[in-house]
Amino acid sequence: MTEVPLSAYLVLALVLFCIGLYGALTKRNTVIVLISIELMLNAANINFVAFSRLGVTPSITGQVFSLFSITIAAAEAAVGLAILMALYRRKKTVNIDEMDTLKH
Amino acid sequence: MDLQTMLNYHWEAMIPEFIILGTTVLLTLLDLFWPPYIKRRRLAWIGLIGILLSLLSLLAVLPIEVVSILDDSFRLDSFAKAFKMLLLVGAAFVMLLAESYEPKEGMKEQRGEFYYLFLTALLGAMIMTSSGDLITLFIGLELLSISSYILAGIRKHHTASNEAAMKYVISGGISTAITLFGMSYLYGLTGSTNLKAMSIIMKETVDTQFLYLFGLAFFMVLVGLSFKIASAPFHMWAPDVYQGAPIPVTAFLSVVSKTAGFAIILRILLSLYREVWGDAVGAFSFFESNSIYIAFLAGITMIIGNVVALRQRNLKRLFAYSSIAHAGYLLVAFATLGGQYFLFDTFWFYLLAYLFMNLGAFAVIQVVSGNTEQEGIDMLTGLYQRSPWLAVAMGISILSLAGIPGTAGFIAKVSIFLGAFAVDPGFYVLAAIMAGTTVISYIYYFGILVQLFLRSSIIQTKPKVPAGINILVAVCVLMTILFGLAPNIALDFFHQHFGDLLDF
Amino acid sequence: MMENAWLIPLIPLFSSVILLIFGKQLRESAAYIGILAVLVSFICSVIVLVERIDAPTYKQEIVWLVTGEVNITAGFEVTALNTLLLVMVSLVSCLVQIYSKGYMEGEKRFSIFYTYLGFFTFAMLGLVLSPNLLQLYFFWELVGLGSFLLIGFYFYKKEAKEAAKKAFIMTRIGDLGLLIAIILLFWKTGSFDFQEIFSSIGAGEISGGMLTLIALLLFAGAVGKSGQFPLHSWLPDAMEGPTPVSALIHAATMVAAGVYLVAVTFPIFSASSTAMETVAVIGGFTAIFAASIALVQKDIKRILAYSTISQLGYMMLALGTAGYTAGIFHLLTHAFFKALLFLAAGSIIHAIHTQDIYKMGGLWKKMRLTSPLFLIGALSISGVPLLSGFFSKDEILVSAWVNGNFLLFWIAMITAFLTSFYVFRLFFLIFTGQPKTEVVSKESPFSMVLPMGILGILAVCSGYIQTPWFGSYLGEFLVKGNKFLLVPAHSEGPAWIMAAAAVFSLSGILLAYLIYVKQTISRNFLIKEGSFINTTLINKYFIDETYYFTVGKTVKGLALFCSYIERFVIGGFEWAVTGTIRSLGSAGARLQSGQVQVYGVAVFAGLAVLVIIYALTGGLIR
Amino acid sequence: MTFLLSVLVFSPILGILLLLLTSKQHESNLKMFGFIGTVPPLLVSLILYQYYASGASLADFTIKNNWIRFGNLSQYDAKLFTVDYELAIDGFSLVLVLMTALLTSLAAFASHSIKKEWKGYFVLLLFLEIGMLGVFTAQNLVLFFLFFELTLISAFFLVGKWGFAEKEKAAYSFLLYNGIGSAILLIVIMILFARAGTTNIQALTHIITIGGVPTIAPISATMKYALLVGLVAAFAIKLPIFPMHRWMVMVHVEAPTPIVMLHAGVLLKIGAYGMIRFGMGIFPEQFKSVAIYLAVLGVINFLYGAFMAFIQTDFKRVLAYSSISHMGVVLIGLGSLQAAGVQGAVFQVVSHGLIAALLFYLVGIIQEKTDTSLISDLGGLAKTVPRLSGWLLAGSFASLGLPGMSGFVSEFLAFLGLFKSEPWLAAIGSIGIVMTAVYMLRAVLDITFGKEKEKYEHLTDLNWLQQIPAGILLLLIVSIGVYPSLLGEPLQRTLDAIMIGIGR
Repeated sequence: MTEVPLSAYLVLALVLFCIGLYGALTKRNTVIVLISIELMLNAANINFVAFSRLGVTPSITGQVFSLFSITIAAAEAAVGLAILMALYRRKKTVNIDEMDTLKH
Repeated sequence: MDLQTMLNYHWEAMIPEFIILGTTVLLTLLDLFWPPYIKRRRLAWIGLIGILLSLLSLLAVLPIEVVSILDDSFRLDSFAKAFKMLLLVGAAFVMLLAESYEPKEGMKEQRGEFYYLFLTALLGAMIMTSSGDLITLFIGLELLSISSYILAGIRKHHTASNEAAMKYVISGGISTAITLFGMSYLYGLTGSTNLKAMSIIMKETVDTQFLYLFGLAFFMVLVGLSFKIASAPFHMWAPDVYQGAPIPVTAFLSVVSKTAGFAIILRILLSLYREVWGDAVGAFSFFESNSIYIAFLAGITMIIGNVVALRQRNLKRLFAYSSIAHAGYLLVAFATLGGQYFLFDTFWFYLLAYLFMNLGAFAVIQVVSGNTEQEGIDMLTGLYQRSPWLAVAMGISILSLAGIPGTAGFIAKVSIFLGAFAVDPGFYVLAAIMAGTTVISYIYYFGILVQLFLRSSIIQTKPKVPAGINILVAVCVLMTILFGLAPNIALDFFHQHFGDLLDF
Repeated sequence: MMENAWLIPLIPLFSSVILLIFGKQLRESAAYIGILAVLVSFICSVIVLVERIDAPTYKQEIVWLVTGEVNITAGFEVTALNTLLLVMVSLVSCLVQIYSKGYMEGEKRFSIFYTYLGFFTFAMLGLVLSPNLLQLYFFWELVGLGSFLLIGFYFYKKEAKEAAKKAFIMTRIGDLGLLIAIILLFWKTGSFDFQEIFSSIGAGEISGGMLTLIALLLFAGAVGKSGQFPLHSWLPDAMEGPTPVSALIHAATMVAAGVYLVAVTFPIFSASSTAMETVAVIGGFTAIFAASIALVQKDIKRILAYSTISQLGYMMLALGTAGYTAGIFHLLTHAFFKALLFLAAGSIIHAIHTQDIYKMGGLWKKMRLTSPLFLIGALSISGVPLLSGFFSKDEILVSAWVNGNFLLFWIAMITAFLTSFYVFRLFFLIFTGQPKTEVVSKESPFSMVLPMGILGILAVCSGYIQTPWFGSYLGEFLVKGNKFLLVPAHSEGPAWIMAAAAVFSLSGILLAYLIYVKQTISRNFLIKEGSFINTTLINKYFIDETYYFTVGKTVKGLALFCSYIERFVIGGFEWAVTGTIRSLGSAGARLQSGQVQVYGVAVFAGLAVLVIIYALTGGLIR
Repeated sequence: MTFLLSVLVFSPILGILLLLLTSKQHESNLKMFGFIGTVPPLLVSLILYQYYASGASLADFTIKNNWIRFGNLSQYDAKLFTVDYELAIDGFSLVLVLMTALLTSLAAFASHSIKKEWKGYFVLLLFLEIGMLGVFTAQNLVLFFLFFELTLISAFFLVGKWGFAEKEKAAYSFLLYNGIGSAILLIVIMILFARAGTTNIQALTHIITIGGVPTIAPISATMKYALLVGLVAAFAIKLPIFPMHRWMVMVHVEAPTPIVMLHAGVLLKIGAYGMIRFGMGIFPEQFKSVAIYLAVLGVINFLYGAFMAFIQTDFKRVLAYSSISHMGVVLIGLGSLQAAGVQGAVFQVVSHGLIAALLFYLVGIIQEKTDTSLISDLGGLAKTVPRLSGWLLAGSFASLGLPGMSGFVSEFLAFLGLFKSEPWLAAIGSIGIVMTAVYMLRAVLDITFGKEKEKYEHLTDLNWLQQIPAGILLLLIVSIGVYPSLLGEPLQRTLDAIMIGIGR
């Protein structure tokens, strides 16, 4: 079977990153925003894995890196959600555009 | 690798980190097992002791040569030592602040974690300063970030605090993603995450295609990390978070976290890009040909920071903008690379000065606002009558922030200017912007001074000053003046123990 | 004594300082100190004069200031001209101070008055002794200060205030010319010293045009001080000061300083025919111009003031027509008889407390001593033969004639006629006819009469130092040994001039007699009441008004213009800058909308911009 | 002997300590100590003058210690990027120091009119004195700048707290205008420092004029011009030169009169001092080519100030604009490039210092007695307060340049110079000489002469104590006016040096 070229992965990652960014910047629901951020991080992970297999000088480090970043992403998400919970208790909403008491 | 090699490593080089880690664990356990009637404040003292111990141990390890553990995933070089020192001192002060911090609803809710989260964040920061591997750097970064997310939202039942934390998480997440994405490209282009190895590969690259991609990666990483130092246009989270977070956290963000941010930027970008070709034939270095971008960022950062600060009535928000402005000044040093003579000492001294003057100011703010929620500038009105000592201390810190001669802030600015002009052609426009915005900054800094000294207040209640804060303020003011009048105490120390950071 | 001549000015200064400090305690007895001091310096000056008669010029200097390579010096010089004026000034000043003892009796600020007098005398004597132009200017201004202070002595009177201000400023306009002339001379000749300047002019180091310019600027100074047209209008107003002051400053000494200046820098003028012309013309014009105004005024002191202006015009005319001796001669005689007239007028005012001649009359019987003395003065000024005025005026007429300037000559003649007319108009209105005021006026005290007496004597016989019959001692004395002075000691003219002059003046007196005593001729014989000419004369040719509407308005306008620049241009600029910064700030604050996603957009935008620019430029821009 | 200058500059600290030890209620004590604090510098400066008069060389007093070292270039050159603590004094400085010490004492004496917070007031006053003395003795630009800013800050507070109605506004415009000035100055200093590696005046003069010394980065010819223009601009704001003069008018109107005495007397002179010392001293060649513009500006100042003063209704404003006008004379003198002109400028610096101090001292008393300085409200004062009016008259005559007073000498010399180099310009400018008389007499006569206002019948005249300051000042004014060599002697050497510098 023929190898999928590196460029394909990179494009995929880039697309994924952009989708994530788009979601993070447009969605009203904070949960979805957090998920979109996960998407962006995962896009990076795809890069790492792809590079570690098909990069200029393939090495295992990339996969290690991606493992770490997955964990970190999880932790970040957890913290994010926890904070969202606290906020939800006070404001009874998860709409991100209603969090604007601090401004100017 | 086998156990033997593991044991052969110079673990003593990591003692400061270990101490912090140990303290953290200890605090966690104490927090867990202490009966509720014991005040959790004491944890702060223990934490402080831990920090001081690790500071001592750092001084102890100062003389030893460069140590690299686990193939550079931890390295203790002069750079690391220098910045760790700043971080530890800053953290110690912040801990003092935290100890006497008393929000309206009291500290019942957030018990111990308030104190030891500072330590975890500190640990992350320290890792950021002393690692030669992207992975560990990234982990350190995230450790710092995540801890500070929680710290920002530590006041569960305070809307502003929650909101601040939420905003912090989201914008932090985005920038993390960008950073990571950039790193992934760096890895892809070099096939390694070890900075040394990467830089060797990069400096040998002559293929313009690759150079081009290096550039893209550079910007991604820069932008992602600029989030930490809150430089425009990646600063917008800062005012909100600073305003919403509890004062000690704000102080922490504006001093420790910012220092760490600069540390990691220098660490990654300098060690990778210093010798990369800036054009097809290698006539210019990468920084020579791209400093214009950093200069641009620095320029708008200074302008936005100072100009928008004019509009602020909330002190914490005001200081957010002022710290943005200061990030801008430091970026000038980064853009000019300190005119090749004054790079690291400029950064180091500036951050040192900034640490003292900023923390001094925050301490006073915290004391004066007490457990009332008011944070407006007017709360300082006529402080001179109520408590001359605090007023003078605040005044000196402000003057230093404004960069008036005789204070550390001035010397710091001078060395930035030196960097900007020592090269040919000098960065005249950038320097002009810096000078101009400094003058603009006089307006709001002296606005505070006017409140402190020139106006007289209605309320005559003397703010009660805890011993810890008194010490803190005293030290800060003393240092601000001392380093203003005899900066070589600090500079010589730097040059003796860290040299020109050639082992960087 | 000559080597100690510098003491002469300092003694009055010393007295005035004493009076300034201890005046309060001394009160009326302050007069004695003042008088004593000036008496001493009078005696000294007489001694100096006597010594000088058969001794060369004496000069002594010290370094005043070193600028660059040049040493600016200060010192004193005893020349023929100096000594004469020393004597004249100190004498008149002494007499006036004696006079004032009586005149100022009961004045609260008596000692201050003597302080000022002392200071003025010091300044005037210093002026006279100056060996170089800078020092001359130095005292020139101090004299102005003295005059300012004394005019404004009754400071609570609005008129006095205005008059003082006007006097100082108008003279300062002239002084500016003098200052510039001095500076130009310095750069051309490298010195302020008279001798050196003259010698380098003699060597023809200065181009003709420049020389003329300098001479004219010098003359501007003289015009200001001597109240020549067009800077004359301060002098009549200066009459707001106490009458003794008018006698001392505005008749005898300070106003003569202008003439003195021209005389002392005569070599400069004589080197430029244009300058000489100008001096002569201005002098002649002023003479007739002022005389014509004097015809219709009704304030006794103002009439005398205009007559002073006119007489000074005479002197200028003399100098302008190379009548060096004539000018100085008239300066001396005029000092005596005009001082006399003023003092007499003063004693009249002292007696009946009014200055309006139409409110006077019939005083001849009441004031037995003042009246004849006034008459002497009047005769002398109108040039009745054998009195001092006659000789000096004749000298001037001759020099004008010899100079071949016939127009000016006839102007002078007519002026002589007008002079005698207005003086005797004054005389008759005051002393003859019926008393119009019911004030029982008595003769003035001895302290006032004595000085008048002395002056009277001088007014009669001071003329004989320079006469066509007994020889021209004055001229000889002045010209002898002065190598820069290329003028004859005495200019010979046709004898008929003397006769004609006498006729003119006598006919003037006769006309006045007919109009104001006999009243055979109506007062409207010459000029009808309310006719154009009459109003013009009464309003002094509307000179002040003209100045107000031209110079005054211009200055005001310029000032307003400046203030508009200040408020709108500069202020506007400030406003713009601060406004821009402020609006930038608010814009930035508005961007900070509190929407975290906006922040995200900002981050992304920032990244995008950087990357795109980088991409487009290929990362290879510098 | 070298310690003497340090003693001179820092001796006010004694007074500061004394004040800090007294409680802030003891009005009389504080006032006394405040005055006493200004005595030591006066004594020291008199001692210095004594040494000078007895023929000792002022160079013996030069003091020079290592202070700051930037960067770590000791391996190249130990003196590189060092700033020494170096004070020295020459005739010019000596005169200004004497004037400063004297005026400060008089100002402290005149400060009995201060109503509140005497402690802070006098402390700041003494700090101001340290600053002023330092400015005139500093031998390198950084040190100069330090003292310069010290004056700025203390003056800001003195104006802002103890001034009249619009004090804060005045303080702000003072701060911002001077802030811009000092920003420009700082940039110039920094460029010189960064390029030449030193800020010592002699060293810089050597580098700029003779050259041949290797510099860190080249200093091109155009840059020299730019630097000079920057210097001139910076000091022009201080002087002030039209159109940057508005702040100065505000300060003169709003500041407490003792401070205005110092401000008009000394602080404005710093501008002139800087222009002469640094402008002409370091950049003689370049200065020659911009001189003509300075002369034009000077004439504009001279006339503009005069015309503005002519239509002011407030006597303080009249004096403020007359200061502007008289500062024009300084420029006229400098612009002439003639020995006489420069000498005139220097004379004017001293002379106007004394005259302005005298006049503002008297205005202060008038305002104290009548609560107004509006010309229209005053009038006929000579009747009730003859002594006061007498001094005022004397002062105004001094200011309109009456011979026998110092003002005449300086104006004469300045114009003497300008008539040599630019006759037409001088001719235009000389109109101002008449205008000076016009506006001065208008203002002063309207105040003193004329009908007295009945509301002032009860005014009390000056007592002998109040006359002392006026007496001292007038004595100096007159003695300089009568025998200018008093001043000419000490200044001669400095002037010669300058003239040699500009090759005349």
